[in-house]
Amino acid sequence: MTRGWRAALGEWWATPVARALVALALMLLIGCVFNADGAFFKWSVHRDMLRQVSVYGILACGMTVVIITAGIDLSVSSILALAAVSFAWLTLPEGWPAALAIPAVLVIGTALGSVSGVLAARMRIQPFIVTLAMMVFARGLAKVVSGGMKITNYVQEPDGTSHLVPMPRIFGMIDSRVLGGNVSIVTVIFLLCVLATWIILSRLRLGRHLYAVGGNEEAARLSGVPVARTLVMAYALSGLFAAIAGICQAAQETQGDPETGMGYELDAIAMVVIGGTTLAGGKGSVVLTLIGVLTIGYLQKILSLNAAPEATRLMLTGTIIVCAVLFQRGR
Amino acid sequence: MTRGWRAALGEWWATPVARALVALALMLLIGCVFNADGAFFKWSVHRDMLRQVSVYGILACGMTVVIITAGIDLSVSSILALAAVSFAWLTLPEGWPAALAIPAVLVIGTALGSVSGVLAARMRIQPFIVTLAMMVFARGLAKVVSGGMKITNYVQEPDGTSHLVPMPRIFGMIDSRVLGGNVSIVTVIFLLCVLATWIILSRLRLGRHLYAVGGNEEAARLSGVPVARTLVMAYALSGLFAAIAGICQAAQETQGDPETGMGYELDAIAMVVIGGTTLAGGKGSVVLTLIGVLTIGYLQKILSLNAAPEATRLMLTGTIIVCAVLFQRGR
Amino acid sequence: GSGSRARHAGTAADPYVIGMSQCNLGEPWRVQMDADVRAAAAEHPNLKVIFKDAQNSSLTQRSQVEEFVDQGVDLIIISPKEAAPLTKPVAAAYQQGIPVIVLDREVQGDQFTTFIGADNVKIGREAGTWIRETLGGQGTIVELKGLMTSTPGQDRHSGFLEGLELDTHPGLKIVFSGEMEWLEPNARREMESALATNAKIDLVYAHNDPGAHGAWLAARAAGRDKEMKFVGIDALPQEGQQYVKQGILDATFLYPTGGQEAIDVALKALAGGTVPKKIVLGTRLFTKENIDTGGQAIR
Amino acid sequence: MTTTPAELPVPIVSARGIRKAFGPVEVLHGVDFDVRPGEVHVLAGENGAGKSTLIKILSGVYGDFSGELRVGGRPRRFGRPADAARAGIATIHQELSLVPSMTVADNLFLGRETTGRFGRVDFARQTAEAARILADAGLECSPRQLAGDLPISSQQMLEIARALARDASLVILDEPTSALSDRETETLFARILALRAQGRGIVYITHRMEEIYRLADRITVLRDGRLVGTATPDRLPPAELVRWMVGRELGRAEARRDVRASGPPALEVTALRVAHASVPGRLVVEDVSFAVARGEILGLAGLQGSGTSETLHAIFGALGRRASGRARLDGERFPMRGARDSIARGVVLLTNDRKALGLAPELSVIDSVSLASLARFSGAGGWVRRAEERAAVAGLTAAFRLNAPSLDAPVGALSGGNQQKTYLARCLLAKPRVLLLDEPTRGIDVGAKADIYELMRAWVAEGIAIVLITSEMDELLALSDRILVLHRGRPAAELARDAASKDAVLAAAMGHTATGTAGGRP
Ligand SMILES: Nc1ncnc2c1ncn2[C@@H]1O[C@H](COP(=O)(O)OP(=O)(O)OP(=O)(O)O)[C@@H](O)[C@H]1O
Ligand SMILES: Nc1ncnc2c1ncn2[C@@H]1O[C@H](COP(=O)(O)OP(=O)(O)OP(=O)(O)O)[C@@H](O)[C@H]1O
Ligand SMILES: [Mg+2]
Ligand SMILES: [Mg+2]
Repeated sequence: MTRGWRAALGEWWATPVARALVALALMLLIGCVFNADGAFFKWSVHRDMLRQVSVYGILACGMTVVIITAGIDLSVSSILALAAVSFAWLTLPEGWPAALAIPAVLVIGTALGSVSGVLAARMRIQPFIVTLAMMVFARGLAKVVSGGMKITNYVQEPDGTSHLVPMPRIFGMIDSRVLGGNVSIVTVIFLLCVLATWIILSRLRLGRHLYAVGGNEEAARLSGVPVARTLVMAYALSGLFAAIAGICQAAQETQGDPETGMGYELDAIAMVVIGGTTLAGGKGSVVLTLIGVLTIGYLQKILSLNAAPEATRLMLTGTIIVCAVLFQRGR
Repeated sequence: MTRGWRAALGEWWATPVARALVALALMLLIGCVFNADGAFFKWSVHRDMLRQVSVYGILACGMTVVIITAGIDLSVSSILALAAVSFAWLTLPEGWPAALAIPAVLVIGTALGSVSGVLAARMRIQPFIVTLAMMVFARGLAKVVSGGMKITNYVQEPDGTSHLVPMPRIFGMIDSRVLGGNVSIVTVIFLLCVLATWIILSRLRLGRHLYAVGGNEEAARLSGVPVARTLVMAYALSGLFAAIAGICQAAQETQGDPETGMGYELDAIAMVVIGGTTLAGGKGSVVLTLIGVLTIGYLQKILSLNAAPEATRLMLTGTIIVCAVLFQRGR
Repeated sequence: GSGSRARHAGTAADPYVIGMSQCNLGEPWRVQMDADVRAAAAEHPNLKVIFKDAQNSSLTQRSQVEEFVDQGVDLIIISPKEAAPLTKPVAAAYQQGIPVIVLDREVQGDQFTTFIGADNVKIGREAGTWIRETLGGQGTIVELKGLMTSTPGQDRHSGFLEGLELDTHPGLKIVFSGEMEWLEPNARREMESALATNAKIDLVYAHNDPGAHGAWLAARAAGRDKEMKFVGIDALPQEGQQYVKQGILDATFLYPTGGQEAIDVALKALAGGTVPKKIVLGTRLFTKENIDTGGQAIR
Repeated sequence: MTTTPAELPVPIVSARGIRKAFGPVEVLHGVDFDVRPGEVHVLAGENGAGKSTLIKILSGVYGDFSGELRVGGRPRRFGRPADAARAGIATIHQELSLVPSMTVADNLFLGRETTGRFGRVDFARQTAEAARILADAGLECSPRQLAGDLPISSQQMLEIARALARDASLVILDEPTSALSDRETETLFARILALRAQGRGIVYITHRMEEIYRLADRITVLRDGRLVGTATPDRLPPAELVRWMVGRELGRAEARRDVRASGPPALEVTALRVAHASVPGRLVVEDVSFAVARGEILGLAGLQGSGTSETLHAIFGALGRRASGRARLDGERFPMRGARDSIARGVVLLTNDRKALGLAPELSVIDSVSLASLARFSGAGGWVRRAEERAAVAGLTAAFRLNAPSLDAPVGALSGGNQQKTYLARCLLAKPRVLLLDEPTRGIDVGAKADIYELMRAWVAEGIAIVLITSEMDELLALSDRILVLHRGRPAAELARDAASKDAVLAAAMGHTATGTAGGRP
């Protein structure tokens, strides 16, 4: 009896999900110790943490898909900015209704992602380079769309006059809360993205193909997997998620800022990896990513609650990334 | 006669160096067309371009070594900042002579690189993650060393008083020129780094080991290659080069700025890859990197000379990276 | 607005807690702002300040404001990254009865206690005017711009153009204008291009002092630093003011941090007194002549 | 065979004048080849003759060739392997093409998943179906196991099972038995003959003579990318076949060696144990002890998974703490500490997986061959004496008759067999005292095999001791002075040369010995 129970625990303990969960639990424990005068025990702190990580988390969903194919997507932060700017531009000066603006922005993100995918899959350029180039390019495009300014509800007409337009309802809606004010809408959107990614990865044929391409591309090709199409889908999905993140970002910032999101790609990658999905491709899951997102989210929250100075924060973050990954793989 | 000549040309054309050189030549051609009222034909413009790319180029030398082992080093920009800050701190408020300060800084850079190497090689954490963590950590350390401020020759004493110390001669020396003012010292340092890297990669046993580890780590191990030691050497070299770059950066800025060099790691990687060394590891050369450095250097110079707006610069840079890589591999 | 409902006694034993959210500590000017707040608060044993840095992210800064509310601080000082995203959280804190002092950059509406800041357009205009007069309405100018997506970059540019009065002074020419994104190495690169494309440059106007310093380094390396004047903005004591002292810059304009003023207002607000809704800070001009006497105030 | 070519219907595939170039180098110079329903068509030729290239054209891996390819009488040109699969061509490639990080079931259905609406995978049905396929193939593994955790021979069987499970009119097998044991080979042959009886076409590539004559209905021989000819086996006796392949006469490839009076022991291994990589407490090698003398070849035999490969890796020191036991080399303690140390002391291992454990495809032939001997070609500072290195490598590769465009060409561009030769050359250049060879002639053609047997004889004559694993029984019997047979990781029998026969080895490997059950333990 006891032995079976112990053995089962031992086996469970060896799974990546178990290790990721324990890492998260340790982080929560740290939070309970350094609780900033009890602030850590208020639900609002956790709610806000969840809201804060949501945009990163949405990016991390797409990043998980790409990393499973043994790729990487550095362009998500720039596509996020382009989406934020486009969304703000369409809804504010152009006055499009949300029902039109949102699909348009999602198409833009998906299209740019697909371009990366085609370059990586058909032109055989390494994903790191393709998406590095796309990162630079999309940032430039965001600046072109916005005319180098932030797009707010203070609209300048071509004739030089300017006026305030009312903020469209969609901004407030995305940045509001449900369930008695206890859960932010962006968190709900993030969780829906996790669910969609989970279905794709573990229930659909596309998911099998993504893992196969990441595990052994040549073998996948020889087995009749449409490798190029699968890779294009991966980057298109990543672009789509980046566009969703961009809309959330714009709604929360109530503006479209072409400089927004700089460096988010590294956070998203760190979240995926801390969860336990390795960059080598072929394995991993979005459930791990969800745990990784929460772990980093709590780390940042705890450092922020305790007003850790920047230098300390940076050094601790670096150290904890390494410890988490080491821990993930067991001694 | 003619056939042999043609065949030889055809064969040469297929080599990576040839393709990299042609890409560079195309870039020069663009410069000749958009010459900014003849400015592109002045030697001083080329001399300044060489000075500007030198710091990036020094980083790219170390990056080449790491990439050949199928790794990547994101931490170079932060190690550069830490080196710049340490160098400024040792020479300015602490008043160490250059002959002591320079070795000390080089040791710091090499040590941090070695830590990355040990984590990647012995702890088997992926280089991307190790060096991402190191990037965050070293930036934090740079802020600790500098107390969050820039270190200049305006020195604040613990007692609150402050005074100007004379700028040590080493700063001016590194930021001066030789050969009748036609070549910057930093460019000479960069070229020496290229030479050293070339010797390591193509003449020393270590070089063979680096290629073997990058080509097939397991096979290298079974052939008696000290895999871990080789990897540690690679990252230590990258750290050393980053420290050299940091000293050059501090000398040119006449200060130690903990924020300096942000994002340089991506430039260095782009330079290596545009040269034709692939991220897959096992092949490539520092000669290719030299050509890649010049290609990107000229691109930036041409954009700057023509005062291209930021958005245009970004979009063109992204496009040209992709074109150059595509071109590298032939149609 | 709402009055103060302080959670602490405001004594040395149980001091008032002030939460200070700085949008970014990567810039020396903002480090100086924190330092000014810290120095001013150190004079008052009944004040304790918690400093947070939002790493250049509006959303991080927003959550810092929310955290301050959760932590039960008595007063919030915020130097926002930008107006729109922070308007709502600032208003939310203010409506809960916590006084909020907004530093440097504004938020929208009136749901805050006091705004303290300088006027970048005005400073740009002063710089433009000084340059026009110094050059005698005749000469070639290089402008090195900050990040042009940021309001300070835009304002220091538009104010500068106003001050130059190019319409009435056809002898003044901006011969090169490059974007250096506030960064010194970029400024040096842009200046090298300006030097290569222009045989004669009379003056360099950079949107911040490190930019002007980078330009000077480039000119010196080209052996042309004596040919032209260098003007910057910010005038931090250990940066721009030192450059002027060393003869690197010919002029720099103070962009005040408002740190001292913020603590003054905070004390009043915590004591339940009335405070002005808006305090606009003046600038100071530092040149070789007046640097040792603390510069010249400009109204 | 009772049918004659004239009675047969249209060929399943027919290729005419196929030319294929890699960059500027043409490797197929106009080859004709066809396969009829109900025949096993063996494709033979030396390493690098172009066999794999030809079948990659048939199976849609290479779309850029010239010449005409007809499938079922209609001209076709496949852009992707999936297209060829759809046209009824199933292929088992020379290099393994499984996804190691995916389960056995996922691998079996990769590229042809059973899906419901919206591309939803029907996992329950796949798992059930997979269990049936595995049972048919005689594979004892779970559909849920990761493919990468299987031993290499099971992986090969899995791949074969996958290809055969597809309802293909043409099945192409490129050296399928190079990693299989005899028993598995028999299973495979039975299935091939069944497929033939169903009227399907089979293309079979092998370097093993006895397989050719057991299976072939027709034989096509390629040499240097050109067609030498096609013939039925009765018209092409072995000697003639070899001449077609090699273009010259060969001595008896498997001539027996004279047993030498055994010298002093070079390597003695005592009580070697190896723990299982993932199952705690389980041993895959248990109490293996043996000695091999200078100038002696000790054969190490066993069924698939019996622990032979693990034994060699353990001695070499490549298994770390999983291995325990004692060893002596030339009378001195040999610590089994790791590859570097072992090589320095003169113990060199050649693994049976050249792709994963042997070669870095990007390295040049020179760099690859000298990799284990660099210490000898470099000074204290690590400066490599390149002229000396090149001369040594060139001498060795000439002795191996290596077919490579140049010594500076990347190893990955050589044919499979030539890659194997560079790998052997690396081991030999390291001047070993004891050579641990795991399937050294895997994928090597007859000519080269003869060369290698010749070389091995020369090496032992010089006093090198060899421990040899080979799944080719003839090779084992011909080369070994003694044979140690393992059964489930334990020594089952040690057969002296005169006592060794195919039956004796097999009986011991399966756990029966003349004297009772193997290993002496219950
Ligand atoms: N991807 C490639 N790039 C360049 N050359 C290649 C490539 N693949 C094969 N070759 C060359 O084509 C020729 C034929 O190779 P192939 O693999 O078809 O030989 P093979 O007959 O299958 O040999 P083996 O029996 O050793 O497997 C060889 O000379 C090889 O070097
Ligand atoms: N990486 C691994 N993970 C789990 N089990 C392994 C691994 N490698 C080998 N084994 C197990 O170890 C045992 C011995 O394997 P080994 O490779 O030595 O067998 P072998 O006799 O050489 O067979 P083969 O003919 O397949 O080479 C087998 O039961 C195998 O399943
Ligand atoms: Mg072959
Ligand atoms: Mg084996």
